[in-house]
Amino acid sequence: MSEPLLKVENLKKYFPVRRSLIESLKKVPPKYVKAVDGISFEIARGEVLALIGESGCGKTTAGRTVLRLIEPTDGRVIFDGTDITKLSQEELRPFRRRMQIIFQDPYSSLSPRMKIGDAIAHPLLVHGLAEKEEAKEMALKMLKRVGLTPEEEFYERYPHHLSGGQRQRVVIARAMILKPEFVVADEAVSMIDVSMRASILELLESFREEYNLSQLFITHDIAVGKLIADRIAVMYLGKIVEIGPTDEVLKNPAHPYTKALIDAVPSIARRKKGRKFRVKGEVPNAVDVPPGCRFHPRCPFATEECRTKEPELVEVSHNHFVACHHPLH
Amino acid sequence: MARGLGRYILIRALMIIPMILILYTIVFFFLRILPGNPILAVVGTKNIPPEQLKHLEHLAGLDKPLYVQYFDYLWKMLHGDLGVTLASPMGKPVSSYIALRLPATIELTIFAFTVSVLLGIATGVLGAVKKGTKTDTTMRVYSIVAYTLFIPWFGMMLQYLFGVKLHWLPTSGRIDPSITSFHPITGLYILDSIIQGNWTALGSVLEHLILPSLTLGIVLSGAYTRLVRNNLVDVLSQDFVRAYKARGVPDRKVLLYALKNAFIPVVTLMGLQFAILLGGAVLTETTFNWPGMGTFIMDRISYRDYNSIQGAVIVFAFFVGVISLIVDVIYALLDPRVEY
Amino acid sequence: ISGGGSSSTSPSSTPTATGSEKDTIIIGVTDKVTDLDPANAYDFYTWEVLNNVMEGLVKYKPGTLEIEPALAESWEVNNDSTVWTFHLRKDLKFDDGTPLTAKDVVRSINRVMTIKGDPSWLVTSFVEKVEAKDDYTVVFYLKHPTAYFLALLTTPPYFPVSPKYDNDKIDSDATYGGVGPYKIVKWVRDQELVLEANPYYYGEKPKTKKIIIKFYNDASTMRLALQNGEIDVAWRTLRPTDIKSLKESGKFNVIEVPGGFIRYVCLNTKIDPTKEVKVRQALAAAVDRNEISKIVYQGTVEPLYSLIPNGMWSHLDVFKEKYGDGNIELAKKLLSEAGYSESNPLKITLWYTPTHYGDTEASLAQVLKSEWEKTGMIKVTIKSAEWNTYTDYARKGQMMVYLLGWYPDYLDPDDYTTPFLDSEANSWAGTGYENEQVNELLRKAQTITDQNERAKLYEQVQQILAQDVPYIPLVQGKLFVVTQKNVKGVVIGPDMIFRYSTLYKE
Amino acid sequence: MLLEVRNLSVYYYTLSGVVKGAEGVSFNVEEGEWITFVGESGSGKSTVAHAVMNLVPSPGKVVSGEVIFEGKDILKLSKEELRQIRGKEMTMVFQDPMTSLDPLRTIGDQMIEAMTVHGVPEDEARERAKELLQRVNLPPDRLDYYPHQLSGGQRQRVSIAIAMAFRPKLLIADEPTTALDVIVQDSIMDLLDEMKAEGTSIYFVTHDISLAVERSDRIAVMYAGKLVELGTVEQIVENPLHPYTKALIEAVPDLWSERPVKAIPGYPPDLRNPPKGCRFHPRCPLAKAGICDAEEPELREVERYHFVACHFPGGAKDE
Amino acid sequence: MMVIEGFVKLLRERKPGRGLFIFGFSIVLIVILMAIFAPWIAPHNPTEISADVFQPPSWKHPMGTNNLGQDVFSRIVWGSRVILYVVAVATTLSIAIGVPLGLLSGYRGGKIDRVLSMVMDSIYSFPSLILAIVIAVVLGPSPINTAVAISFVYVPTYFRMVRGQTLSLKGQLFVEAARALGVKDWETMKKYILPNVLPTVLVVFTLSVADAILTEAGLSFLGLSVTPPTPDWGYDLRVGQPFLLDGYWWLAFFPGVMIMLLAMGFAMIGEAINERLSLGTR
Ligand SMILES: Nc1ncnc2c1ncn2[C@@H]1O[C@H](COP(=O)(O)OP(=O)(O)OP(=O)(O)O)[C@@H](O)[C@H]1O
Ligand SMILES: Nc1ncnc2c1ncn2[C@@H]1O[C@H](COP(=O)(O)OP(=O)(O)OP(=O)(O)O)[C@@H](O)[C@H]1O
Ligand SMILES: [Mg+2]
Ligand SMILES: [Mg+2]
Repeated sequence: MSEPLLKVENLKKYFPVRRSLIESLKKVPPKYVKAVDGISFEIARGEVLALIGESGCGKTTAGRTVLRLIEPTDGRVIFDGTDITKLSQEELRPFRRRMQIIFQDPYSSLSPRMKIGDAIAHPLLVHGLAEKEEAKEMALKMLKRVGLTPEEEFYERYPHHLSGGQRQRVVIARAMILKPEFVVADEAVSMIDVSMRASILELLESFREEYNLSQLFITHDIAVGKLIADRIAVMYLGKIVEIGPTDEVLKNPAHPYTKALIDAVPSIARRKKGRKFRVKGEVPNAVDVPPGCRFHPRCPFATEECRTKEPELVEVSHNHFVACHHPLH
Repeated sequence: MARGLGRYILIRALMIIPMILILYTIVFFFLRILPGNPILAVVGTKNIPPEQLKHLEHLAGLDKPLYVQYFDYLWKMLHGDLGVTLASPMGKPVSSYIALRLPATIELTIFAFTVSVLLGIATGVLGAVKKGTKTDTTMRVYSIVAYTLFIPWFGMMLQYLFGVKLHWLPTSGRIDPSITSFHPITGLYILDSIIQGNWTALGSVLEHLILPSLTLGIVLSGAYTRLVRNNLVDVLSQDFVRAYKARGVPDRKVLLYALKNAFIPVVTLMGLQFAILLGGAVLTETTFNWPGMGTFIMDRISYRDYNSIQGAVIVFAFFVGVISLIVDVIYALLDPRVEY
Repeated sequence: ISGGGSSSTSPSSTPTATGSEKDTIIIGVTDKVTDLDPANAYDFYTWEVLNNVMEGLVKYKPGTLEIEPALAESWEVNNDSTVWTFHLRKDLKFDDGTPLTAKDVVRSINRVMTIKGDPSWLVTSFVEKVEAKDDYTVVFYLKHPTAYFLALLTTPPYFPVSPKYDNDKIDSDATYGGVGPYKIVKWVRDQELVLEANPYYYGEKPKTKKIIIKFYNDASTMRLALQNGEIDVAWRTLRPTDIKSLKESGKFNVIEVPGGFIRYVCLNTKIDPTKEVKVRQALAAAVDRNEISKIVYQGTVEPLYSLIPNGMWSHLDVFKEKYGDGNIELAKKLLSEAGYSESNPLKITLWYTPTHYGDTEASLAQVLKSEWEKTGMIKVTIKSAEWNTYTDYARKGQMMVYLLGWYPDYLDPDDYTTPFLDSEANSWAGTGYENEQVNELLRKAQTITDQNERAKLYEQVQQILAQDVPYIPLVQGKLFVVTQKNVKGVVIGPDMIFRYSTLYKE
Repeated sequence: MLLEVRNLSVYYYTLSGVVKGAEGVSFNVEEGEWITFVGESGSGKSTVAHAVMNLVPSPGKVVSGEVIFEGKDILKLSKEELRQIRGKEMTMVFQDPMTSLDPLRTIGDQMIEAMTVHGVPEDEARERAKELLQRVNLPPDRLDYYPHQLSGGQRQRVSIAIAMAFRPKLLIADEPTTALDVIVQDSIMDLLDEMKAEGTSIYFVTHDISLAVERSDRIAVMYAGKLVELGTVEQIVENPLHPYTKALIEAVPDLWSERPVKAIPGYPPDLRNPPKGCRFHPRCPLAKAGICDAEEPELREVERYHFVACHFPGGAKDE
Repeated sequence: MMVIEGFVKLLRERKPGRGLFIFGFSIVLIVILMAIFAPWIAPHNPTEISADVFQPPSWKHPMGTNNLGQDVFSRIVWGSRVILYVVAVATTLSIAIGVPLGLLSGYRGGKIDRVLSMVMDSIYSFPSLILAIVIAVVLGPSPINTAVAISFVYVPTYFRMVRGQTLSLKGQLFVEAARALGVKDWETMKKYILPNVLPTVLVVFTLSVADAILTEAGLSFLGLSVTPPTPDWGYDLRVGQPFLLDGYWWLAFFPGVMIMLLAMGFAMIGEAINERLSLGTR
């Protein structure tokens, strides 16, 4: 890998927990939801990194912080050599064109009162890439490109006339019309019906080829990650616990959590289930993060060390890193 | 838990203060936009020597600059003093007047409130349970009609029917004046007559309350009808209702639980409705000659008795604040999801 | 408590049956008692209440304008009528049994002068000082000769009050009273006032032991209460139509009494276009008082053609003589002379105040507008303002044509002329009227005691008034008391004060 | 045979038209078996499940069919008879753990009530509620908690605990894990497995066919309100006869298989106005004009236990 | 445009709310037409005083005459102008102030939001009629002043609604998407948030118009709205009410009924739109 397109270094996002008036008067120290607690990764041009983890582990927050849709608490995001965490909103605007986001919920990511076509054309106008007529032309082309035909008809429709799958196509079209270099896809298919997921993934894949698009693909469904990603990063409670090439991570998970996650995924192929690797309990809340290795309360292999010392990411095989005192191999 | 609730109440109570300040400020400056003052309102067309007028204005403190008047009153207010009346008569503590009038309004509004809530719930539940039928339509029409009833008109119709035509009910006042054995203590006549064990008085008081509280109550019930119906329809379609049924819980109980859920947004409405109720009370009091705060404000406005009006507004604001505090607390108690 | 058919338990079906017992009479009023302290009370109804619980040194003989002894048995006056000496009765007691002496009279008058309340000018403008010669002799030294001092003495600021009143502070809710046929036993502001016969009263005992006054906010609720049998007497102030239809129903006694309350239009003599006397005269000519009385007041008032009310000595129908009534032709003529025409109409703004004079005020304004506009040469815009703003506008002379009314303070032609026409006394009215000749005539009339001579002077003043027209008199109020059929003994004098002691139930 | 559903049709009379939520659905559930219904969103899985409980939400109505549970037609029982059966003999767990518990009452109240309404004395019910909570791996002090104080997985456990109270003959679980994470999902599935082991028949609904495959005995595939294929897990997975079933299997990414994922073309039909003939024909690669768009295929048994509703079961490979 | 389209849809589609809508809309339309064509509809001069006082309804005077002999029907017809004028000005004012403030407050948040919200909440939670009375008394009786008094008490209604909606829309993904696309703040407010707030503004508008009608009537009933002889329903009701006791019911009856019908008309439209909107989301 040469110079990566995106480089995230020790990114943190803490949300203050709302305190009552009395508490703040009493100067009770503020508490934080450590949604993202120091993550680092790189994405090369044209590469897809899947960010995987259970609900609430901080995936979405990570994605939003990378794009500075929310301000990071700490850390750096270097996009194409520029540290965008230091830019003002005005300076950031040109970067907005180059980095895009696709949200999980196609129902709320389109304004109900805006025509599909206008929603797609608007970004062009915002960045001054086209005049009204031209923008409309381009939007129509894009509609056709994402398979919403007849495009003239779709241009005039409002989102509530469309099914979830169709809406997600519109959302993708809106992001792609700016020809971005990098996109965060936050659970882009999880709210879409099974029968239609594959086609949305195909569509994204086609853009990846066309634009040499890099993606941070956020998902809780490892199977989807496997399908689309070059590399996988597994998050647990705001931290990346394992990161590496997709096949390597899935075949040889080094972190007990990754292993448990993989084993819990139902599969047709693996129907004759062998012994599953299980962990106990549930994810603790992100306010009172357990000390040491944050997974230790649920880990069957936890030792004293795990309870006190936080593990660092270490390379267990080529490009495969894990943060565990007792990796599985 | 209890401590948490106490704290919650305290904080909510503190929030009443800015509200009072804001309303005081608005009213203070509005009142003084136009010429004329309480002294003139009293002496009116009388041929009073100018020196004496000046003297009277000085007595009332009206010769001081506006901002001084503003802060003087504010200062007093912070000490729980609502000032003295400026006219007709002059120099009586405003609070003594309000103490005389407020209980009447409280009694009226509490009854009207009860009427509106009971009627609203009954009609709303009926509409929701019979959703989509004629009954439902009837209840919805009821809700709109009730909502748009014009209080003076409706009140007059009731007076005409039950008073003039049928002679069933008295049309004005709070109690039959010939009952001389009754002596107000708290000003809440129902309470007073019960304390004194004066059942004749109690009967008369209740009789006098019927028409005004029905008028106001019916008008305000429309909003509840609508809200209860819509909420209950929503709640009845929720999974937990079906889950109850799937567990074999009898329908009556399920309806009760659903109603409790549907009631939560209704509770939040109550605080607001109470304010509207107080507004409606002005018209109701005028129509039924009810010696409450509404008629008091109208009286005092015609004298432009600044202090009395300010005092009344502050008391109203306080009253509304307390009601919404109570509502919030009820809400918090009803809904375990509220954190305090 | 409930006598037959008490309304508290079963409101009976006949409206004439009343809820109260025989020795109790309930009177409904829409007025308010503002201030029970005579040093500060300055409105008509409060004066009525005070007149029932207090008395002055002299009083009007019931139903007449004649003054008779009250607390004072007799009196003398010096030649230039500046020193008045009164001899008190010796059997006077306040309602708690404390005897009343000359000291109490002096204290009460001094109290009014110290407190400087609203009506205190009725004392301070006239009285230099007052002294008690002995326990039963009081002497007033006046600032200037005052012919009508006895009339002044009938007003509440001159009433001796109980020693319980604070000597230098207004005591607005004081119920101590003075020496009168009744005493106050219960007072709930704006709700009710209960009077009971004063056991220590020197005079005749009231016929009804207990009087309850019930206060209403508006006439229709009071009328309903009357029809519903909740009250025995509906007193001030029913609406004209209420009176008419209650009378027509035949179910009630409707007693009609002439009153000294007058209504008039004020014309600003300082601003255009009413500065022009022809304009004022034209307006006076076009007014049709009979129409006003009929449409606006349902015949419950009488037309008035002078500021001095009908029936008072010296009264002349000057406006009738000079302009007639609804004399459109004359008005047109005067307007043309003033340079107005149909194509160049006179534009005036007519002001009224919506509540102070009752609901009929708006109708009055509308009828006036339509009468003036009948000339075809006048365009009237109606405006209104709340009472206190209105009086401020008036005092500042900011209104052009506006409606006012006058309740007399004392019954003398002086009270109907000086405050209006004397340029040093009429600033409250805002007409800006000034006429030296009138000033002189009025001042002269104040000092001489001979009524015939005074009458001549007032007649002269009235002629000038009709010529200059700073005011257009409209109507004079009548008083109406409506009672249940079984209520008798309503007596109201020209002073318009209802004394409850003669009331009784059959 | 525990449950027999015959020719069940449920219509929703909505403002914009009649939605044929389920049409002519017939199947049985045997004692102690686990049957899973799969299908896309809107295919009528929940509709049928609700009808079995006789709990079709308004404006839905069962327009025809019978639901015979232990010899009694559930749809014809009186309210009281139905109430006796519900919760005791057959019970249901709903999809969204967030909304299927009354937010205003404690877990304990709701659990205990579920037992007392069937005649269990209050204190005994309390004891049993504690035991039940332990069985679903929740500490007994959770009895005093309100639903919002529990996580989604915990709430779903509570629902299951309530369902376990009487060892019902039939448990209908309508997508009980859809809102949950995989690890939690797994533990919930384990609980259902336990219930099955105790003799309860599990009627499971999911849109994720891979989840169906792992634990069920039989799978029923629904499409657009119709039951299109029904068979044992082996039959469905190894030899899917309906093109839709096949497509469905191929559309799901699988962690343990290298086969490519294939999208199903087109969109599911509008059930107010379903396509004529076979409802799948507009999306079907094998559809034959004149047959598939004209005639509605019947559900027939093509091999033992294996039913399919297709004109060309298994595909007309030869043509 | 969208509003008109919506109205046409409400009229055409057979869905719940249609009956309500048609009924309400007809009432409002009739009153509006009455106001526009008052000179042609009214048979008499509404301010003309005549000796024919208290005439019961007849062919000559369809609603009788009042205490001044004015034709009640003509006064009703002309009176529609005043009430519509007052309410129109009042609502326009309060929308013009409340909506932008609400947008700003909700979108920006922070200190402005806290201060504005506190002021607005205070006014909002106070009995509006009482506040309106105080203001109306101070400003003096004239339609425009009444409109100002009424608008003052309705600003918070719009403010709160718009603010609340803005807050919840702000949390919606499409607003975040707009940010991600680099759309400027004010444009986000204008193009993404405002259009989504408008339908609710419409509902609040129709409902608060109904309310404003009653408030106007209440104020003029208390004599605080117009000066005679201007025909005005609330004022005419006040004038006519005492005559009810004399059996002259038509003086108070017709103005009272008109006030309530007009309020009802708007309330029904509001209810219908509201129902349709909530159908859309369900
Ligand atoms: N704006 C916010 N304010 C406070 N806390 C937040 C905020 N956004 C997210 N959180 C908290 O941060 C944590 C991580 O949330 P995030 O949405 O990033 O998780 P996620 O992995 O995307 O979960 P999901 O799979 O449910 O989308 C959660 O505990 C969440 O409650
Ligand atoms: N209450 C209802 N009112 C109107 N139509 C309904 C209602 N419930 C379901 N439907 C319609 O009936 C059809 C079948 O719905 P059903 O809920 O049974 O599907 P499902 O397979 O359970 O889908 P999902 O996977 O989304 O839960 C769908 O077209 C749906 O739109
Ligand atoms: Mg997320
Ligand atoms: Mg479902």
